[in-house]
Amino acid sequence: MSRLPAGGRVDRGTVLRFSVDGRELTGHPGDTVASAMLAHGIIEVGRSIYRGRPRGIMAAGVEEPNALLQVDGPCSEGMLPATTVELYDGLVASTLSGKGRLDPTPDPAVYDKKFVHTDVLVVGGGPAGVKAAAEASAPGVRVMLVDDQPEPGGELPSDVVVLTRTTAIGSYDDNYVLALERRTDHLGAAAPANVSRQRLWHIRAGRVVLATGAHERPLVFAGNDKPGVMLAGAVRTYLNRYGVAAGSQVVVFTNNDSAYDTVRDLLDAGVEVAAVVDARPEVSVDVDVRILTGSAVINTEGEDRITGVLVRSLEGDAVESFECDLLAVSGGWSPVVHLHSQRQGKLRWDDSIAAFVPDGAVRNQEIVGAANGEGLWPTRALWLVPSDSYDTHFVDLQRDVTVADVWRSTGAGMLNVEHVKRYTSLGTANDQGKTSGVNAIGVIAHALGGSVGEIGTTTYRAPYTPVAFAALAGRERGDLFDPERTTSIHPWHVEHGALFEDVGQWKRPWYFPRDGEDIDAAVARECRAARNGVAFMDASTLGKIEIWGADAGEFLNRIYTNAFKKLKPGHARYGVMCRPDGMIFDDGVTLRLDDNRFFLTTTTGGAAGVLDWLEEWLQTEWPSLDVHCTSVTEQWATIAVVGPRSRDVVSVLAPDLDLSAEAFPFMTFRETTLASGVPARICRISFSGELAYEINVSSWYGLSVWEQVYEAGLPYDITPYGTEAMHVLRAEKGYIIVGQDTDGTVTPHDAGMAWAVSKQKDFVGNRSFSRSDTARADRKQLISLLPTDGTTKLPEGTQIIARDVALTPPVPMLGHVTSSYHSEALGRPFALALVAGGQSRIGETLMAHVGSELVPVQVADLVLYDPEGSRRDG
Amino acid sequence: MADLRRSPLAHLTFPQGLTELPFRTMVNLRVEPSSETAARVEKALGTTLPRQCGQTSEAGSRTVFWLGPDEWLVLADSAEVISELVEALGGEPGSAVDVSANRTIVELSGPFARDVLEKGCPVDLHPREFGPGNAVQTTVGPVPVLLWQTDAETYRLFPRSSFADYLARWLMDAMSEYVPFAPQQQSWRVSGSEPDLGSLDE
Amino acid sequence: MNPLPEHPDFLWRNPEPRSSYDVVIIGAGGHGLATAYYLASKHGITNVAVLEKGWLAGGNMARNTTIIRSNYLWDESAAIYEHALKLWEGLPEELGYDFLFSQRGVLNLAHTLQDVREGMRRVNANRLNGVDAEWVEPSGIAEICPIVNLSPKTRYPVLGGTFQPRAGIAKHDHVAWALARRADELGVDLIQNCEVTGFVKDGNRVVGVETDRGRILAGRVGLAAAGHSSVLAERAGFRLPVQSHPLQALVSELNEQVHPTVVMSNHVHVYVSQAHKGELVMGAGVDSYNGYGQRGSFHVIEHQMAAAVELFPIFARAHVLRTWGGIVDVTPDASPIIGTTPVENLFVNCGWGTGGFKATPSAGWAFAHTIATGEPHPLNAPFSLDRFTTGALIDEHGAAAVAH
Amino acid sequence: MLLIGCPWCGPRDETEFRYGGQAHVAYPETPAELDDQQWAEYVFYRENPKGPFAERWMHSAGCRRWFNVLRDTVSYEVLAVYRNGEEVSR
Repeated sequence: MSRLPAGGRVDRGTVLRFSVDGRELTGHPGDTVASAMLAHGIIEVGRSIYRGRPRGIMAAGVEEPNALLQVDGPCSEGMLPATTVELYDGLVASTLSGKGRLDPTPDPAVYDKKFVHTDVLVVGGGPAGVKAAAEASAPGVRVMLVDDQPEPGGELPSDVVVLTRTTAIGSYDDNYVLALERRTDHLGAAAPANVSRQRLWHIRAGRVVLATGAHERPLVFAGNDKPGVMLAGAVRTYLNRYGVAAGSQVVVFTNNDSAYDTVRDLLDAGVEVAAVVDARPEVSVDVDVRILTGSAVINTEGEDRITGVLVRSLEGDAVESFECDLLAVSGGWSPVVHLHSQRQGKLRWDDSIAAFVPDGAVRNQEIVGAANGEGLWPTRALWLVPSDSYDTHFVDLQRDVTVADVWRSTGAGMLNVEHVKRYTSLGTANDQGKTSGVNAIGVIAHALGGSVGEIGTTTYRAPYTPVAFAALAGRERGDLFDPERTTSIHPWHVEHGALFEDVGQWKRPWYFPRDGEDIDAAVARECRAARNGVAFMDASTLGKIEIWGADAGEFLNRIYTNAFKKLKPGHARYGVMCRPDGMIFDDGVTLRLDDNRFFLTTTTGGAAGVLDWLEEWLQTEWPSLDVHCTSVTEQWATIAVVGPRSRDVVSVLAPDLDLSAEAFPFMTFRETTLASGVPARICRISFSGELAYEINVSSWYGLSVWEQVYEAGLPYDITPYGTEAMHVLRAEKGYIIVGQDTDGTVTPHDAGMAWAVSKQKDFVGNRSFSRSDTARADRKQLISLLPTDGTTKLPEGTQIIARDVALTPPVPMLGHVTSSYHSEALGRPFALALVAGGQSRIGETLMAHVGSELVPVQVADLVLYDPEGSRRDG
Repeated sequence: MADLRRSPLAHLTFPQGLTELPFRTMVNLRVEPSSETAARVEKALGTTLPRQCGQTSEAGSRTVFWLGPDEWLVLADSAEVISELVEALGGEPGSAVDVSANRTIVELSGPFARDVLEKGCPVDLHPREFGPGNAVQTTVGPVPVLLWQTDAETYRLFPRSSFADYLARWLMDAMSEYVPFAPQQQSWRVSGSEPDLGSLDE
Repeated sequence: MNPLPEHPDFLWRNPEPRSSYDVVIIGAGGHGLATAYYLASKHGITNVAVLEKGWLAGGNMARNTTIIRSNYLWDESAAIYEHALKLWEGLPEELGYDFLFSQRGVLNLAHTLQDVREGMRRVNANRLNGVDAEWVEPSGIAEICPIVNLSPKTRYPVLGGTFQPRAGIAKHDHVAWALARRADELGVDLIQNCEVTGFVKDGNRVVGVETDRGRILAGRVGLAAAGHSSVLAERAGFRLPVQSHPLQALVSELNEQVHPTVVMSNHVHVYVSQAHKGELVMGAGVDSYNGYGQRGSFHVIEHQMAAAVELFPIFARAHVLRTWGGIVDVTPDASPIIGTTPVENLFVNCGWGTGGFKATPSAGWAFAHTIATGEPHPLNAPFSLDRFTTGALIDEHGAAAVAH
Repeated sequence: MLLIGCPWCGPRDETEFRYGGQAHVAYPETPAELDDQQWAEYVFYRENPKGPFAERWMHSAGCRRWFNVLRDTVSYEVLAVYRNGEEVSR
């Protein structure tokens, strides 16, 4: 058991140093950790997860159940089969017992993705795959081949795109195949920076050819889990690919002819083969080794590695023992049908090769070679070797599941393989039952008396092999996790120390603290500026839609609860829109630019949804309306200039405009050119109740005009303000924030906006208002609350209850606080709340449940500040 | 007045192969393609309105992109085109809306350009399917864009201005295996600052 | 050693269906089994068959992410889910089966000021409804779950969260088997591989079902078929306002324990716990389209993984081992329908969307009451089909925009 | 990842589209004349078949047009795609 003097596809001229479990070892390029360990005669790996039994390397590929590694590195990675980890210089690993360790060190690696299209995708670079790719190759035809090995198993035409070290992990609808490429894992410290460690390929293929081969199954007998029991095909792979003899004295146990190829290759390599134990009564092969037909290995000897096997005729009693340090087993082969099954491809049981094989391919796919059962060997099914005890007949080595465990489940009443899987956890380990699945079905069939085909398999689930979370996250990590949308004025906000609030994907200034200020102090100052002097805010994030067409007014009439058809050009109107269920969906101010043009604004978070909503109605319900919508959200920068001195500021900026209340009244707008030469649309709109102007300019000029406003406002100590102050100012006026003061259960009437609901026309949602529950008078309605102590600021989300209600759960709740602030203007805290029957409770005292305290609150009219609206004209 | 403008990516330092083409005129045009109005529009533009997804047409410095069956984006060097289009519509059904500042243009150029885009664009960019003169609306990473190929190794991406910073950073990150770039010194991103949450804890 | 308790040696008989029963339940998922168990144990109705077209508890019961919590916003929801949680707390003993009910708490993260408002609102409502709930600052989150990324530099920093200490997880399959075993012991026939193909009706009254194993008469019939509810309702001659969507979930390989609780984030769109054996169990939102295929689209998984790595950097090199999909029946208000139907003696329990597992005991409890008495219990009365006509919805969308 | 043939832009990945549920549910011409049950049918009740289903999709990342898809809800196979106002042809 060692590296053979010659042979294999490893680069013997280069020595790589590595360590496993602290043992310093060497290997060569082309080795896996497993092959290099075997070259040192090391077969034993971590003990089994639950029973602590010694276990050894069993396979040579992804199906390995035992040899799992934790590999050190900049970020350690666990649960990697040693049979798939390519050796690199300096590799440090430890073996695991079926359970990995997550490394808290941030993963520094890059992961990326690639989206490609191909006419033909061949999965698998063995002989069948290479042949299929070569046959598909033709001028103008795009052919791709993916294979999980470092090199494909044959020559391919140069126009075939070949991805090596790439495993097709999932197959999805319409020939969408996901494949993971390991780009630098095999390079160790030599991996170049900036190149992704792993890449997830998204491949859309016209035709998929599955050439995924077959996995060999072990045999199930007492002590079949000890180190030294290895799949016969793996023994052969180690010989031929790696030039490694996995043992020095070998017994082969098989039920099919494939193992004799291993026997021949072992003999050719000069390795002693003590005997072949063949479960079949008759065998016709020509090898110079003693063959015990109709026989089985009934047990293994040795502790940490097998030292011999006991063999008995399946018919008789005579037991013979053989010394060996390696038992090569072959229980038949299972086509790798995972990708076929993931697409709901059917399987059928083929008794002659004792395997589930594809029953026809799915649409636009074909299955070739061993994956289709082709070239697999006639096999005498031997699901278990009879014994007195089945406690060490292992079916699933990684989960320590034995025949005894399986039969306990069937004895409990379980007839379905899915139940058995769940009762025993069979097939759910890191290898996903690649070597154990079919054997388990055989064992179940043995117990229940049915046929393997009738019992059927469990469902094959993606991924075919495990994939790191980060590889699926790809580039969308850290800074690129999700887009941050910013306005043209954003650089100024950053420079001036704004703290930001996430609103949808937008970053909006929340408040602009000055040195030493906390949020309360900053917001109070910002509010005072707006109420007493002048303040300005960046309102560019509002959604904006231009609506053109002769029927635009009619369209808005149908969408908004209030009327727009007769709005005069040059004027603006606030509107509310509802879903068909009558609940508020969005709101905003709409300008009429001319007879056939409107300019609609939406909430910041609602912009995309509203545009989709409008288009949906136009395209699917009212295609005959002459209306066209165009999103212009980022076209315009919007700067709200607010406060009694706002007119002074705007007059400097827009000297051509007559800003008097008479010439430029509330809810109108004017087009003008600013003193700076920038064309602007200035609106008399107020979300604060103060005299206010909203200056709209091309966002190219947004930052510049913002700075112009700032300059012009300096004499008045103009103050930038953020969303928090905006919220205070609007709440003092009883203006709602959709999504904060509403939650999808609030009608315009509930929100105190019955005035905005037209009775003259129909609109989306109107019919819902007359449903019995929606028409109730005691629905939750938006009102103001004034804590009677004049000092308590109610936390938002506080629940409101009636006076004299016992606090024994469940406590009847009347509603909750949606918004709550300290008002500089009122000199006291106040809140908005949705309260049952609120509009008829004005003046009543209720209780707010704050922590474990009850705070008396008086119900008040929604509009607390300047209810007459005298301030908006300045 | 030009010095008063600021483009969405003015704060970035671009690596070789990436640049911003700011301040182009863009008009979002809606008109029924079979109408007389459409014929007037085509006459005004001096070129046809392309009728199929992926197509563009050109007249001088103007390029017309197909956006939808009755929707186009007109790209021009100067703003006259806006009034020309409005005039051509003549008040008939349709619209011609100035969206020049709504998007910006990011140009990605180099032998790696297609490779970089394929890291996040689900559309088939193989030369057999997509080449110079083609343009489609799609996504690159999580960002919606109009994607226009101008020559064998050059693509222009039109993101919404608010997404431009993210898209540019995404592209720089995706380019980094081909073109190393320095960390952005002028970053105005502020995700590092810690908000004062004092008021929430009541 | 295997950390999981041993299963019983015997679980259930596999009887042939009889020609008639007092009650036939359609669907041997968690809800169907719980209904049968409570019919037998609380109402003394034992001449019951539970018909299952596939294998027992093989639908969503076998596919969910096992989260149990009762911190729902609206009074009606809080009542029925809290009733469930109280039943959960007694069930392991009552059923004599350790199904690994672990009250490790559920943390719902808030990432925006609006999340904070909604979280506070829910905590306050929960407390007054007798549901344990607390608001947790980031420092408290660090104590409850040290692996959450609390850096203010993340795209959507964690601003706090709500925590329900009594919430947790249970081993889904074992719950079903525990209920099935007791129902079987009490005389209920659990009949697998028996698909209901139609309803036997006398006028507008249901008197039995047609199955692929023959006609089975029944005094009363309860529909508990989750994703297939609309298909069966249509066969019975009435409509349900539900849509069936794929909901995907996944597990990692086994890893040593790092995650002591359950974390959910509606905003970043992921929820995750670490099961007893060590695998991470995760889910996200439903796929957008209708689907009965028990599978969804891969980009949903990719987004979920991006969210997981963003919230839990330690998961970067955990591995997705297995993904799968279920079929969730979603109503317009994201609340269930439990009650009578337009067809006499036919009762429906459906529309649980993504909340079905956690409600298993109370859904069965209330549905058993409804079937036994012919009238809804006050717990499920608000969840009537009628609410879609009156408008009295129980809109949990705001509180649970993401599946869980 | 479905592949959806936008009738204007051709086959594109599902991620470019928005789902719109059942197709051909017309807004009632005179909502006021419907009783509560009929109105509820329009607002809340949709078909939910297991098998072929006529549904609406919108090419949100592309041409932004709504169109109709006949899709099997079990196999997920797209059986037909047709524009608004067109008949399904399989």
